[in-house]
Amino acid sequence: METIVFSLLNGVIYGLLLFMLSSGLTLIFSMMGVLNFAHASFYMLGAYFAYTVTDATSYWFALIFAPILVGLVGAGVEKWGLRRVHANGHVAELLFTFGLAYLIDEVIKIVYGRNAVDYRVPEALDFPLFTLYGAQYPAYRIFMLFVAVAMLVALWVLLKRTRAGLIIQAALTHPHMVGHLGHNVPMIFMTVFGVGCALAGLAGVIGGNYLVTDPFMAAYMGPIVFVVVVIGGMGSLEGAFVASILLGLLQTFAVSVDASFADLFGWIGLSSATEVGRITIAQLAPMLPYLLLVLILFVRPRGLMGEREL
Amino acid sequence: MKLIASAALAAAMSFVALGASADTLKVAFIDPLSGPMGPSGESGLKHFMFAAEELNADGGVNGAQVEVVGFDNKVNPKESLVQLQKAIDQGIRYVVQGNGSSVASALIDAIEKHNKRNPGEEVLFLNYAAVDPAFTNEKCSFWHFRFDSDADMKMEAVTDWVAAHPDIKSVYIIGQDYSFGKAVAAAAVRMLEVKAPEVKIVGNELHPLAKVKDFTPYVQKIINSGADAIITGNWGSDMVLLVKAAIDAGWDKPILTYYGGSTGAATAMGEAAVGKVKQVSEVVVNYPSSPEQEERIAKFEEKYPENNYYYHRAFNLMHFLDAAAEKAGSNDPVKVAFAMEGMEMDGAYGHLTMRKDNHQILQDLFVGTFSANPPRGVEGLPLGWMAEDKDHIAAAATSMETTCKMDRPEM
Amino acid sequence: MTDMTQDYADLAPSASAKFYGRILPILLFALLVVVIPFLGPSRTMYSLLNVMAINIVFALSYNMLLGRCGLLSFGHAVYYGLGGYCAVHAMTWIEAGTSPFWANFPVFGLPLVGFAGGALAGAIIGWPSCRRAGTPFAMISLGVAELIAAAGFMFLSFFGGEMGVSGDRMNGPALFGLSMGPVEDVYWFMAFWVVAGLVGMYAFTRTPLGKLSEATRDNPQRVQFIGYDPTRVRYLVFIAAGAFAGMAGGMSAVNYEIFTPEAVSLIPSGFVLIMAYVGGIGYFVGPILGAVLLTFMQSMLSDYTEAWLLYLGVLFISIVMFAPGGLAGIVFGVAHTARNGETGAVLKRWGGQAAGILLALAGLIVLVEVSTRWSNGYGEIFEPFGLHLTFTNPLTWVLIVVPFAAGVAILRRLSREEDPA
Amino acid sequence: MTNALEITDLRKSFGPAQIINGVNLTIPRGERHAVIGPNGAGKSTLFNLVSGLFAPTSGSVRLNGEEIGGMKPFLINRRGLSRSFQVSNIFAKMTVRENVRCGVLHSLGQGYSFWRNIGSQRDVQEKTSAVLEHCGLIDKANTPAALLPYADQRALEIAITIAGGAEVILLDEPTAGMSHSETDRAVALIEKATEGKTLIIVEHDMGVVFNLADRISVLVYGEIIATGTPEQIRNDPKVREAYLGEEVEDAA
Repeated sequence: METIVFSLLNGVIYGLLLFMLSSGLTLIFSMMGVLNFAHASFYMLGAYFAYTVTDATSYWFALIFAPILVGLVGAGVEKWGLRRVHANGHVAELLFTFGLAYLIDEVIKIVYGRNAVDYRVPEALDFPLFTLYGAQYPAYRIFMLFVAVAMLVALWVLLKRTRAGLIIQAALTHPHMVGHLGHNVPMIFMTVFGVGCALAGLAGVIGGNYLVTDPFMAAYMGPIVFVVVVIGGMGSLEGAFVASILLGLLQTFAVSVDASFADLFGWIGLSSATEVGRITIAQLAPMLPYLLLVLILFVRPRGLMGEREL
Repeated sequence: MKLIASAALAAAMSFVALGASADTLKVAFIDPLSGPMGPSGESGLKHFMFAAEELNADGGVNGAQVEVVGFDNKVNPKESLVQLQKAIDQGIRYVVQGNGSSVASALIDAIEKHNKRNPGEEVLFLNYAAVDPAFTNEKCSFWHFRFDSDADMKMEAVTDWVAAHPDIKSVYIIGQDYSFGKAVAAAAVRMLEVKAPEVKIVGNELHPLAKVKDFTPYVQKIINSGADAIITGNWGSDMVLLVKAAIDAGWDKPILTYYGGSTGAATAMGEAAVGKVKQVSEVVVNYPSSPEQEERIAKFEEKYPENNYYYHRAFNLMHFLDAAAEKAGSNDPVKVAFAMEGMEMDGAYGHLTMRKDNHQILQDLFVGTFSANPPRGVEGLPLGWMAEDKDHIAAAATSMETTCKMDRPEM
Repeated sequence: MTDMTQDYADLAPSASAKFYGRILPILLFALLVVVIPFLGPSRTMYSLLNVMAINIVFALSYNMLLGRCGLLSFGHAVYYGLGGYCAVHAMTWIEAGTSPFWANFPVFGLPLVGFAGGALAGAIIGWPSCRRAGTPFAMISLGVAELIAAAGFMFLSFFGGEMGVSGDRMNGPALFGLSMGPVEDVYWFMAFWVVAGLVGMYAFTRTPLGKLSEATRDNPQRVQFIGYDPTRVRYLVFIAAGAFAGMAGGMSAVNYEIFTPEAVSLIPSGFVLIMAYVGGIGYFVGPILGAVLLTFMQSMLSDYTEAWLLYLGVLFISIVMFAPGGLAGIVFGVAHTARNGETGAVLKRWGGQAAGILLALAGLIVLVEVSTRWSNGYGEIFEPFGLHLTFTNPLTWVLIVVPFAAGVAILRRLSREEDPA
Repeated sequence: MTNALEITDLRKSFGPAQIINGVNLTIPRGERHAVIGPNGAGKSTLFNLVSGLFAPTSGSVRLNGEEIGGMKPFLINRRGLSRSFQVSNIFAKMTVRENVRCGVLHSLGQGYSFWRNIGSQRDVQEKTSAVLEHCGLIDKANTPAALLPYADQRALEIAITIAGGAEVILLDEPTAGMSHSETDRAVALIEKATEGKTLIIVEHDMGVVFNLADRISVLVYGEIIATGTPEQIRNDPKVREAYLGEEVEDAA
């Protein structure tokens, strides 16, 4: 029982953190057709900026300003970098962001050093909130849950209740139409890229101190975010949400399964003495997203809720 | 392309010109100096450079000034071999390396082959941190000397410590899913059975290397198992994230690590880890030692304020090299190697012996505890490592049988 | 209409054009490869050349996908690694000499084992992957690469765990009198296989499948309407690319005598992508240039600066943004202009551009070098030409800002002149 | 003699939208057949269904008596049906010669071979030259396709379509966007290139249609409202009604 409760709670929180990252990526992808390889690098920037701002002022300032800073950096990257490459097609754009990820990593290492920085949970939130089945539950985790849900609601309101949201929604389903509506497309692109990066930055602010803020956090988080977006369906926010939660739960639950392949497939003669037979589900947990990714792309290339194939 | 080729040639020539002269003894430091493992390598390089200065101030090795030259291998075995070739071409005959057993293994093989194929140009490999037990057992080589205690020896220390703490009735073993993590787990199981049969192993878990972002589910499993201690060989982010997740979940029992003291870990773990995280190592800077050693630590940290005194074995290694060369009366690697076999020396933290049968150093070990407000903090924090006498494990207790059958060259 | 008796103009290039365009460059390359040892390179140079040979074959095989078939792969090292593993296992079998086949197999031929291994891996993994193109293909390749990389640490019997699998190349029958021991012997082995790989991959572009691969890159839909299945074309090209990548892996197995799971990870996959792209994916020789330059940067530049990865990133992004044709594109552009005789004005513009790039680069280098020394904690100081540059020295900022601003100003001005709109 | 193409009760819907609504059409061998109709009538969709780009929702398409509905395009192509596209659909980075050569390959049994040098396949080279000459592209053989002027790109589009020697040719608005003289050249090319073959053409230029076609079908809202000789179509009241009198009168 306790396994289920904990896995559920942890899975949802992890899933929501993934969604924060993947929502920005999805927004950018659906508006611009760019799969931003550097997205996790903006997440890292968020954590580092938050560290600097927290040092100078307080965590609560960082919570607001660090994502804005990241958004501005993102907008700058779009304006002076990505826009130039746009004419050369999507592969060029993908490669540009691939190089950008490289560059951001290296710059961070020079500016902040290669070791982890001391970016920590604010003291006001650094206490165990409740104890469940003998294990304490940190308050900051629940705070993360709240921030993630607040962001989810804000995003939903923005998309469904405002004019800007309508334009974005139109662009999700009819990417070629927006230009005909008389909107300033470069401006929209820049804004969307900036906002998408800011969302990643926010994830960095609340995730960086919970996990570790070091120059490798981007490479750590990067691939999994793509997996979420592809599984959810490129360009579908709902899909990204479902996939994030699904992956969060899948990974946390798999960890608690001790069964090995030999236990599962013993009936077809797989012995626990073989190399394959010894592998346990828990051991495999972090690999499951990639397995799921490959599977989904075969079976349902549009992803869970994607509207269009690439 | 021609331009590039000629530039390459020019660069290559300049290396030849730089070749070793009689009054310098060059040591190639082949370790990561960029990329994810860069900080570890850099820290190691600083220790070796400092140790070289120490020797030089004392008249060098047989009168030759020691120079440590860094080569960036990006923790990649293949790149290491390219860098090894570069070092050999610069006339360097001594190679020092530590990060990554894969690299060490590749270097042992390559140096063995090089020495066989190029008699008269032998190269000696002094290993300061690669701890796979194989290197001094089935894979042992005459050209390889290890100055760190191997994974099994460290586990001897850890299990001795566990056996000496009767309040620990059960342990949970968690590690990275690759050869090192598996070796640590196997050694823990094997040794606990002998030393403390009453201690139950309530979990033995492997997770993929550097892929887990959130350790909370693992920690919940550990807590639910009712374990009294965690034993882990994890390093890097896998170690830090595991510790952080455990502490956040209210874990307040020992976490016995191999690499809790590695660069950057203290900052990442923070105060919450105080009293819980333990590390097995050959040095605890806050453990009382000689005034010379105290001075050495102080000077090192003054010279490199960004780094902490961590690789004591770098000093052991350099002093063994110095002593062996003097004993042999020559800086020739073959003679130095023979001289180093069976050599003994008094170190800052106990007596040191280089075993002749497998080229493994025997040294005292400590199970240090991450503590608040130690005399010497790490990473600029009021946190650091402390050990008491009961945490001190004598060298003899870590000595192990070896399966090494060494081929020695003709003297 | 299909009156085949009539004589139609022979559109094929003349024999001399073929010779100058196709045969001569390969002969020159082979000649260069043969001449190099007579220049008396150091052993470091030899080992660097050997790595270059491996990377040339690897990068060319990558370009069979990206440049020639339009498939962006983030996991090409999987085939390089699996091919290499097959070769290094074969090397241990040669050493063991228990089976008569392997006992008589020369180490010289190991790239063929890698070739077969890479092709087999390509055939198995490619079958599902190649059903998709474009971004999904890129994502599948990423997922597969992550899976194989993780498997590298899980399956000890094949991958040998962290320490990998090692062998000794000085076994088995010697071919061409090469003992394969000294690095000079290995050089001749590399010379043979790099030329063989180059000829093989060039020949591939001249086959019907090679042409269809380009057609599939340009327009997969239309390929369907000329009687071919683009999925099939991609799959076959994928196998071929995997085979040549495996061959590079086999060369690497002989060179290093060891293979470790890093070889199948995302890092070499990213590196080969950068090699091919920086060199120029639109040209057959592009990846060769990229492989030579990047091998050199990887092994030598890291001696001079620890920020070499940053420079690599800057180089890559600059190529993506300003010179999508890569180095080869620049070289051919220059050659083309020189041939067409419009040299005067163009040369002036290029001179300006080169000056602008160099100036901006100089400013950037000062910034990066001063910063790395400031942050790495060795207490070193950047001292080019006897200058003492730190962040507190105003001269440092002058040397950063002035060249950079001047360089950018020149470039902007030139681009405005070029494109008045 | 079987008919070249028999379409029976063909339907296609995208979601709720019925685009092709029960089309029946029989085209005998050697006929030049034009399909006309207002914009959005489903002409291109009909071509896409016949050539295999879309699978029909229901109904059948027979090529020389053999069912091809729902087959993959490349299989249909191998059975002797080739089509062109409304928007130039060529291999942009390859030269004109290479474009046509790709079109020639399969018909000469080259398959997916990677062991033959394409340059030394004499039959491939000759057929390529022949097609280029027929289409007036021989002077531009070594120009990259993307750099061709528009009219030449349309000619190349046709050249690729006929290169494989298919017996049934579908041309989708081959003269769209051309000037008068270019159109004349294109029509001459089409006549020459499709001699003795079955041609189905979608075209807006009524001059071209009435000049070229043996028979004409009129497609409106996914249904064929009339099929007949140019004369019959010109006088068909239903057609006049559908076209609101404009275009037919213009053409006449």
